[in-house]
Amino acid sequence: MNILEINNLVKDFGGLRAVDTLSLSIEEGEILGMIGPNGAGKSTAFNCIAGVYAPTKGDVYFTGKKINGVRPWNLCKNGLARTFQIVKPFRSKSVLYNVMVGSFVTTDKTAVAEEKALNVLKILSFENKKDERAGNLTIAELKRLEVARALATEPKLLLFDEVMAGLRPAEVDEMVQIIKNLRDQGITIFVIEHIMRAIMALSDRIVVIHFGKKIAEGSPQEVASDENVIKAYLGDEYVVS
Amino acid sequence: MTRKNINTSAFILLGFVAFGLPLLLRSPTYLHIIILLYLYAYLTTSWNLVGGFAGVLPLGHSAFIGIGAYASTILSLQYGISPWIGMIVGGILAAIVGILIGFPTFKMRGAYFALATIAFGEGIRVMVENIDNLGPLNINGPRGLQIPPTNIGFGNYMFASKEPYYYIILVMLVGVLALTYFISRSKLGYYLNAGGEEPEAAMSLGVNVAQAKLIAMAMSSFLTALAGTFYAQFTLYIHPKSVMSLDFSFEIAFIALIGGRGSIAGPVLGALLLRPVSDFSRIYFGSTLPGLHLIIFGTVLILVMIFQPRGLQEPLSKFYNTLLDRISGQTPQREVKHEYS
Amino acid sequence: MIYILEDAINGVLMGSIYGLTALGLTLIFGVLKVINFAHGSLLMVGMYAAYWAIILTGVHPYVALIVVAPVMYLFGYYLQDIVIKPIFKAEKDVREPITVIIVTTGVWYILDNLTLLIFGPTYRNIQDNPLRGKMLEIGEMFISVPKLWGFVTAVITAAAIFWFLQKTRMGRAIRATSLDREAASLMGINQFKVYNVAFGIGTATAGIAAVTLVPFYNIFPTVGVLFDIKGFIIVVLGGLGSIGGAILGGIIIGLIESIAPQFMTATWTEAIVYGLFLVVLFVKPSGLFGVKYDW
Amino acid sequence: MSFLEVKNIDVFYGDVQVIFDLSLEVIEGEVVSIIGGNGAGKSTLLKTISGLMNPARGEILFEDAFIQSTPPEEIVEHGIIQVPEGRRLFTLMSVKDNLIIGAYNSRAEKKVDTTMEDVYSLLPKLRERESQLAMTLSGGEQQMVAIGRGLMARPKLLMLDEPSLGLAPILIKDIFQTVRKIADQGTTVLLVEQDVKHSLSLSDRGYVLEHGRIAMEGPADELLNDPHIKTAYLGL
Repeated sequence: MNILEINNLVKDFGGLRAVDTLSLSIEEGEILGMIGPNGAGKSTAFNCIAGVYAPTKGDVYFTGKKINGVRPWNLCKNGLARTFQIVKPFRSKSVLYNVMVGSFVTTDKTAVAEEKALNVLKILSFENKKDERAGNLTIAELKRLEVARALATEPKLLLFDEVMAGLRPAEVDEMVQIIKNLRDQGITIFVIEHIMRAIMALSDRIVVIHFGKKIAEGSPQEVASDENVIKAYLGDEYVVS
Repeated sequence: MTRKNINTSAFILLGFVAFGLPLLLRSPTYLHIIILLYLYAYLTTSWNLVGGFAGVLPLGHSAFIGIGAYASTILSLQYGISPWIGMIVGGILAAIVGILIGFPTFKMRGAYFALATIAFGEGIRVMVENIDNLGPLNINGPRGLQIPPTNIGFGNYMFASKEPYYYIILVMLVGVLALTYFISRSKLGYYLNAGGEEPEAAMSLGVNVAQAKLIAMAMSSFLTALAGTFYAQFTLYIHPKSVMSLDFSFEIAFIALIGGRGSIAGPVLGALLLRPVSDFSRIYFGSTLPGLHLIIFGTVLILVMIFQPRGLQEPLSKFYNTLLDRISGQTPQREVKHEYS
Repeated sequence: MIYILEDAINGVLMGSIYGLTALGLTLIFGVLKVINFAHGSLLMVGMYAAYWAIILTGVHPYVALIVVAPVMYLFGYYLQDIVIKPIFKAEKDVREPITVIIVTTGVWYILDNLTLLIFGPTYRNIQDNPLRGKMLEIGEMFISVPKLWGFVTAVITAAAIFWFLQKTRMGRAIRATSLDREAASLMGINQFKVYNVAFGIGTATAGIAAVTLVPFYNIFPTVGVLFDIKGFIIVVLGGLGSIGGAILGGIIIGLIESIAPQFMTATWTEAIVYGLFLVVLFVKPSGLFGVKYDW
Repeated sequence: MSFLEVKNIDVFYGDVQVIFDLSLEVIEGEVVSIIGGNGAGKSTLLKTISGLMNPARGEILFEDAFIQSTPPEEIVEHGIIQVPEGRRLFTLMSVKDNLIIGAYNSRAEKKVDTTMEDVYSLLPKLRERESQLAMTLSGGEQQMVAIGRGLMARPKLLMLDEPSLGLAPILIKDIFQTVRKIADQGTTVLLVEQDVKHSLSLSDRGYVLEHGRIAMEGPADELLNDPHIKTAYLGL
């Protein structure tokens, strides 16, 4: 069954069409990657799914239900969680506090939320930082915190928006492993990423978008050798006159 | 002694002093001042639930004091209903009004929200000043309402001496502090803090930010209205300019801010530090240097915002911690724990 | 009917003065993105300055502009430079720092009460001036002369500020800073200098408004509070940051205040003003005219 | 005399270190590209040179003057002009006013009219759009205004932050051709780009930035043919 389905999604900002008749679907248990040059409309598409923007046209279905215009907190309660490209930690609070905000989705009790949060931190081997102020974390740790918070909401589908940007190669590999482990626990994952190496290693399937349109779709190998994709990334042949 | 022991004993000592104070202090004048001091601490703490935790700047809270004061006073004067019951009625009324204001305003950005609450507070005051009779209710416009000191007794919320008032407001203050403490450690507290700091992230984590703020607003306005009833029964005279003035709203908000918004102790500290200064300067310089206390207040406000934007609570708690270290002789094992401030 | 017309005309005139008192508020918001809660107090300071200038020299009230406007400009310039700038430096990533609201409220307390301390609570007015109580007779209508002067001053001031922002080097820098302060600094514009100048101009307009008021208005330490709240209402009605909106918003308030008392008690009109304000705030927070910036 | 010299700078975003012990040099008359992926620290580097951010450690010299702790408006007076990422036009001002604002600094201010003629002849489209509000232009036109606004400042060093961002290929070509023309007219250019191929092919030299450090540097054509660059940035 498709956990997420997008049909002919369009999103306009003023005169600018950021997402143009985009259709795609994710099967349960899959890792789907989305790539595309800067400004291709990836994040906009993401935000349409995550309830930040209402689509101009087209529909989004999550577990068979239409979710156009459903507010983010309700999506989250229904099992759709996301991270932010530009991290948004609660800076003045501890790591544990941050994660507990997420785990309160499934409980009203502080003690239970704390237990669940600690569990998530353990899974991500992040326990040692639990009392650190989020404002003092490094960028790699902040990305991990984003993942931890989203995971704490016990999602069915996780949307990762460039969780690896700014990480060093070793940290990227670690994050790839974390994401794979999450999938093994039964969470479906949708990743936007810039770092090719990571997305190739991670994804079962990749969708490539450019100027808001899907220009290719398939296995990592298929996508990598696709003529449209190469062109999109390199631009037209350019000769200095 | 360990740090924790010292801490506990300090609290117990504080409790004894607070409850024993009327026995030591026989002067009704001083007791009167201290009662008002506690009232301010109670009001700033109630304000803090929305102004501190929800990350907005409400500047019309005296409207809720007015609603509480008028509700209980009218019910007892005209219908003989005990102010204790009137207090609850006023609280509920204020909570409803609070939700009605919060609903459209919480979507607004900082400055607009502050302006909306000002206009709202002033709007209510102007209405009360203009209404002599609202249906069967006698509001008495700008002249206000006087409560005849005839029916003394607990059931009538009226006492011959200051001591009972002292204990009532003390219990209210302890209660609102306990509530704040409880909320800061509950789901609601987490949601308010998260929504105040990074609303977008909070929403994506399942937090209905607007709803959390509305709940905080309802609680804050309910609690503030209770203080209105207390004020009415304590002074036995209310009029729109005294209980519902803009100055009152501002004073509550700014004392809380100087103390430290969002922390539990901050607003109380603000009241305990600033009220005596302003009472003192009013008593001793009121006739020779009128307005001196407000000049001091304004100066403190500016200096704190420039040098300690998180309020006086921060340096003071640091000082308290070093003091604890000194006494206990322990090297501080700084547990950062999750901060509730 | 003629009385209503007379009231309406006087209402428009008084309203334009209200608009003039709010002009600085809207300009400062447009550039600094903060609401200056001390604006009413600055108006009050301007009124005292104008009062003493006129009393001591005995000149025509409007001659006082020569002194009051520049003095107020410097006052505003240094107020921003010394008191408010530190907040912006500390919170440079915050777009609309609430802290500035708090600090300007502190300035309000200090100014009002210092004035009380120095000049006492007495209501003052300039009995002996050529504008006081003057009426212009048009048919059966009486139009207040000092308000007519105020109207003319308001229109000229608004036009002058508009021209300044459009056509001068500093004016362009102010507009650029209000639109994108970081990009403006990449053009070589010193953000804080622009803030100082904008605050100075905003304060100078409060001084100009003060001069238009003193010929017919009472002067006392808390007179600013009346205009403070009125100013908030006006700028929200007109659209925060809009210069034309401030004048129009002021005129709307002036009209309500002059015409409504024909139909209800005067104090109820105040409630109507607050009601209108709240409705606009809820329904159309960008203001009645829907322009964010007209400069 | 050295032109621009960046020596061992560390830069932090709040508590997070973004640039580590970075050094680079630009010689007068050169076109230098800084390439690297998202989050590598390219924009931070430009912002540090232009004074929007300050390095925690290290020095930046421009024409032998230390500028690492100089505020942006004074750095502009030195002749370093940054065309920021995302164009950052003054949207509610006319194209012409945007250009005039570009010449705000004291060196450029006296020559507004002549510089504007130069800019118009380089970017003739802008003359047609002169009185339009900047927000009403298309993305490519806006980028042209941003570049034109930078030129109005009479830069000695023009720094461009991702000028191709979000533009269609045909427009990207235009932009890069314009940059080349600017360089040919004698302005030194420091270019930050994700579009590695285009930017390197018009540059003299390039630096590759990875995780806030210089990973590689060299003549542009060498970098273009480097196997690491080919796999990591060109996807070949």
